[in-house]
Amino acid sequence: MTLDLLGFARGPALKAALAIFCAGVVWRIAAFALLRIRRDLNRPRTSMLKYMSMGVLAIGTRSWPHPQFVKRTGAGEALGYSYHLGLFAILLLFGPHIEFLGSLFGFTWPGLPSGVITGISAVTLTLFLGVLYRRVTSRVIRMLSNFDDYFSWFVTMLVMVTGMATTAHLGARYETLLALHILSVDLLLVWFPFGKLMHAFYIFPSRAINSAILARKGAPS
Amino acid sequence: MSRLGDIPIRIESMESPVPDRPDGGLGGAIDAVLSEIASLLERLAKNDEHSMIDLRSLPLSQADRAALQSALGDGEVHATLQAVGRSTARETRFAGVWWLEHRDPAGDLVAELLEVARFPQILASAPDEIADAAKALRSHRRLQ
Amino acid sequence: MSASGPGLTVGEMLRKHGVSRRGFIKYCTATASALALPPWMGAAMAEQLRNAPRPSVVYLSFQECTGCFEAFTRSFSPTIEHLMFDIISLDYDDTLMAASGTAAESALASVMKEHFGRYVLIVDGSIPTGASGAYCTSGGRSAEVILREAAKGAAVILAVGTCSAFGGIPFADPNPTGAWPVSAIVGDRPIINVSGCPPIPEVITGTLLQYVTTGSLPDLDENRRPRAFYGNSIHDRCYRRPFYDEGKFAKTFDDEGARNGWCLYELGCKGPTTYNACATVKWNGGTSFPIESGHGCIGCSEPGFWDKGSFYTAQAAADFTKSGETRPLEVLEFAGATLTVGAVLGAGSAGVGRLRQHRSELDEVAQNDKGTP
Amino acid sequence: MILDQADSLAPVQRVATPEQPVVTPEQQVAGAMRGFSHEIGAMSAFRLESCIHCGMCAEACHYYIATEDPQYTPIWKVEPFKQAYKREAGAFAPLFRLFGWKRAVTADQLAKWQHLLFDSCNLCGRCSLICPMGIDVTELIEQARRAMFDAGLAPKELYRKAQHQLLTGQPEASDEPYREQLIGIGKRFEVEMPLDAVGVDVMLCVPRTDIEHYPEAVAALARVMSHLGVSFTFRSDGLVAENYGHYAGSQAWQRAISLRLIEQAIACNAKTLLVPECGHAYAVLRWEAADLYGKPLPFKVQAATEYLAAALQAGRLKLGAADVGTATFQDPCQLVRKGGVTEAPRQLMKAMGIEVHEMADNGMFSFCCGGGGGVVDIESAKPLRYRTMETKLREISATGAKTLMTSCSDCRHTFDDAERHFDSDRSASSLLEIVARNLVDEVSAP
Repeated sequence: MTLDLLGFARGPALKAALAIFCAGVVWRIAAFALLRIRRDLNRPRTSMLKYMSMGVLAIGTRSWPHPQFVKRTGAGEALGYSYHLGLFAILLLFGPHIEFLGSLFGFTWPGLPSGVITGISAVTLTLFLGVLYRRVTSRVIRMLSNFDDYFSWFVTMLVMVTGMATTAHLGARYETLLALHILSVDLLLVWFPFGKLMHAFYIFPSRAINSAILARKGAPS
Repeated sequence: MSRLGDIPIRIESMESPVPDRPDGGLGGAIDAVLSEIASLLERLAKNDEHSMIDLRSLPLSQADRAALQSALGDGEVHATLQAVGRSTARETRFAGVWWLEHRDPAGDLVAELLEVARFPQILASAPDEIADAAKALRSHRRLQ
Repeated sequence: MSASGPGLTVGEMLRKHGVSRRGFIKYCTATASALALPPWMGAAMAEQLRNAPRPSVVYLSFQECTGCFEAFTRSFSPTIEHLMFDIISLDYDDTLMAASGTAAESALASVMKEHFGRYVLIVDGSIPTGASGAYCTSGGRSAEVILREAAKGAAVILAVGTCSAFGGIPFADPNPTGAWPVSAIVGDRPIINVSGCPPIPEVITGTLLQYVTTGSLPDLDENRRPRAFYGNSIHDRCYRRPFYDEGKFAKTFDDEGARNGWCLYELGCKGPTTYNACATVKWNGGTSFPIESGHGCIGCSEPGFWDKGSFYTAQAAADFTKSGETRPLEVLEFAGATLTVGAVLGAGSAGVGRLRQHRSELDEVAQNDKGTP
Repeated sequence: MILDQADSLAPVQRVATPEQPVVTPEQQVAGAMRGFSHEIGAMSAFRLESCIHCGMCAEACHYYIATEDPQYTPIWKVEPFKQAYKREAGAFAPLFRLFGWKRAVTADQLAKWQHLLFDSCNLCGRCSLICPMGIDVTELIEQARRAMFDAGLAPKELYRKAQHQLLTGQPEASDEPYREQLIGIGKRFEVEMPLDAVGVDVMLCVPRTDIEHYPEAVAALARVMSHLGVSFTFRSDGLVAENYGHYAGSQAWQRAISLRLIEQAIACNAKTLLVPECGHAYAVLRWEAADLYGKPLPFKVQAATEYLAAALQAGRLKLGAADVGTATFQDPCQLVRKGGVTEAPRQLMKAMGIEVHEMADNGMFSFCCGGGGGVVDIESAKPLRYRTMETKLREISATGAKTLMTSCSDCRHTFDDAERHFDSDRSASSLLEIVARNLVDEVSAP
């Protein structure tokens, strides 16, 4: 019985990575969510229904800065969202990816032509380089950045680059490239719970909960 | 679907594994072949270098092939060989560009090539066969 | 069963059979075209072969199904007859030869002695080593012993078929016979692997032809397969490739996509990871190949192909469940288990966090008064 | 200990407050870590977890906008808090310690962060509006400030005032106690100042800034309340609206100071505790007091502005045209961004026929005056504060309005201080005072 690199990448390595991913994510969330929650005894300004719905609404409204801030942060947000959109398009609409996810979830959905995905990948890759450039050149972001930021960037980039090389059959044989691509995904899954990639799970609850707390006071968000 | 007979069957053409383009238009393949031929001809003119293109190695659709044929047209020479099956060598309207077809004894096409040369190499008589022929003629009844 | 007198070159042999030089050039051109070799190779091959001596070939069959040999005999160009009578001298083959028993044994011994260091050894089938080699014997000797002996005087060994090249089906988990590929037994002779289950007939004969023509080993890939035939993946040369690039996939074997001839990737086609000449040389004299007939490639020419999961699971699919084919239920169980582990660990962390947390008298106030409205 | 004495002490004019204890660097770190540990809860941890280091919050902060100095990035101001959380309390704290992904907080760091947490943050809440993750950054800064108090690193001005208020009820000593000053103001402006009445609808408190600098505003409050015909009272033992315990970062002191007002409101059976023009006093009483009290308050807490606007809406308050010319309005951060009191002042101004020229950033986007969060009291914060204020002053000039109005005495005080510093001729007016000047008598029966 032989176990080649590809078999290892999508077999034992993927299984271990998914195990670490699932357990790690829940672990990390439970570890803080089960900490003390202070009950707010102050009289709310609005009904619970109202401030809860304001919170849910904020998931959408926080997607774009308030008009007053657009001049200062609009470009940064646009950059951020566009590469995220690119990443999601590649992840969710590329045939082989649908096949992969389908093999996990048991159902599939229509994708985009692979040529279109290649185009999106090229654009996303460029934007992603732009993100790094911005992180390194902006004094504020550079100061805030730590190993987590750079490593998370690197892992995501690795997945993109190996993915594109695999599709284009560049540099090595398909199965080697595919194995490297899947291994990089394994690495990403393993890293996921430990770093900032967790924001994928945080972003909507964070917007909703923080805004609901503010809305309880009648405060804008 | 309960019985084998219910499975729909469609025979696909054996001739054209490459699907014809839905728009019926010509691919860039023809242009590429023509420009390749042109540069091969230039080399033939300059250095007397002869060369070949195996048409079966190119991903040409039926339409592509017909387009290539009409682009190259027909020239002065048609040669027919009878050697382990029939073969034809046809000069196109571009001097030095030859269209070769080889068929096996059963008549099936076994090779199709473009040869860029003063004449197709296969037409020349072989020196050892010429020597054999000379010997054979010498030993011919009439000369003895 | 030597088919011709010894000592004649290929050219002499041909002329004896009344084949003209033009006929031979044409034949070689057609062969080169069928093997997807460069067109000038045809004429060059014809020129070289005419003056090349016809090598002696020994064909040994071990733990195999004779499928490879069946394929070998069905080569269209060069045909096996042509190959056998004109180009090589097939001096031992236990399936074809008329002789049997001691006569056959002594024929083999005499070829090995007479052509020592010059004959081509073709091996078909894997070599079982379990039970002291008792799973495959001939004349009271095990396959391993026969192979080792025959390998000593071979100029080159052609491991024909995935079994002899990579172990194939006998080698697959749990490998009850302790089977091994030729390369695991013979370490000191040049080996050319001609894999496939079976290999494409023209690839077997073509590789042989190429060796006879040039007298040297062809350019080999990392699996010791001739790059001329195994240099590209099926996927790279597949006529359905445009559909892959457009993202048009057949989802089942009888859907609209399948009828339209769309890419079979999602139906488990192993074309992207399989290196062979099926898409170019094709089968049955260039008639078709599995993908053209509507079935995905099963990757039979790759090492360990039998152990790489279901033929019908897409290449991109995850592959970590026992069944080989990932089933959502198994995934759910797996996710449930890991999520539970995570939740327990998280609750533990939070519990420890709460215990370690600094508390002030204010917390006590809030604690005591809790509940009173 | 101090807490126990505090309750037994009657407000006195002048006490000798104990000096802020000097602590060793080790004690500072230990104190800060104790504080961080105390502040960690599900919500604060979630906020710290969610930050993706995008730096957007810098673009909302007037300190960063004025200086372009990256250290003033709001989320950076809680970096030690984040560090302590990830290293000590997060899910993978052992890993963070093992691999050194987060270093331990040091005393040097804390000293530097004293400047970032106190001198350069008004707790204005503008950054909480810009965060794409929705993080309420200000809430984290308030928590980090409390840990700084535990580290013994609260700014000395705030510490001293908080302690003085804790012990005496007054943040500072005054020649005449505030209670007597209040009576004096009543006489001077000919307004009735009911003191220590029981069974009233409304209990009032006073910003000490008003007593010291703007007596007319104190009188205005009483005048408007009398005009509305509401039964109200001041309480001798619960006079000061501000809470310096909150500024300094001591939750225990903040609680003791808030308790005074709560107990007095309960003692006089008030239905409403009305917080006059003081933003942070409102926020502390409205949004934090009940938690420190341990149960919901048995009375409502309202800001004067919203109380008056409600009376206006109900038709109980009639206002005449005010002769102030064009005006622009400075929104107090704590009222708009912590309490949503945005429309109330505008309704009042509209009722008085005032032509309002809004600033470029107004309402929920208004910049802080620069004095909030106790910053106006911190001596070392002064140079930066003036520099930062320029943004605000430019916005005010750009409106071309004649009058600058606000409904926070701290804003007003900060602007008046700037008037002296920049030698300009622009002072700020109190909306309450203008309302009091333009009361119209024929009020329909309530």
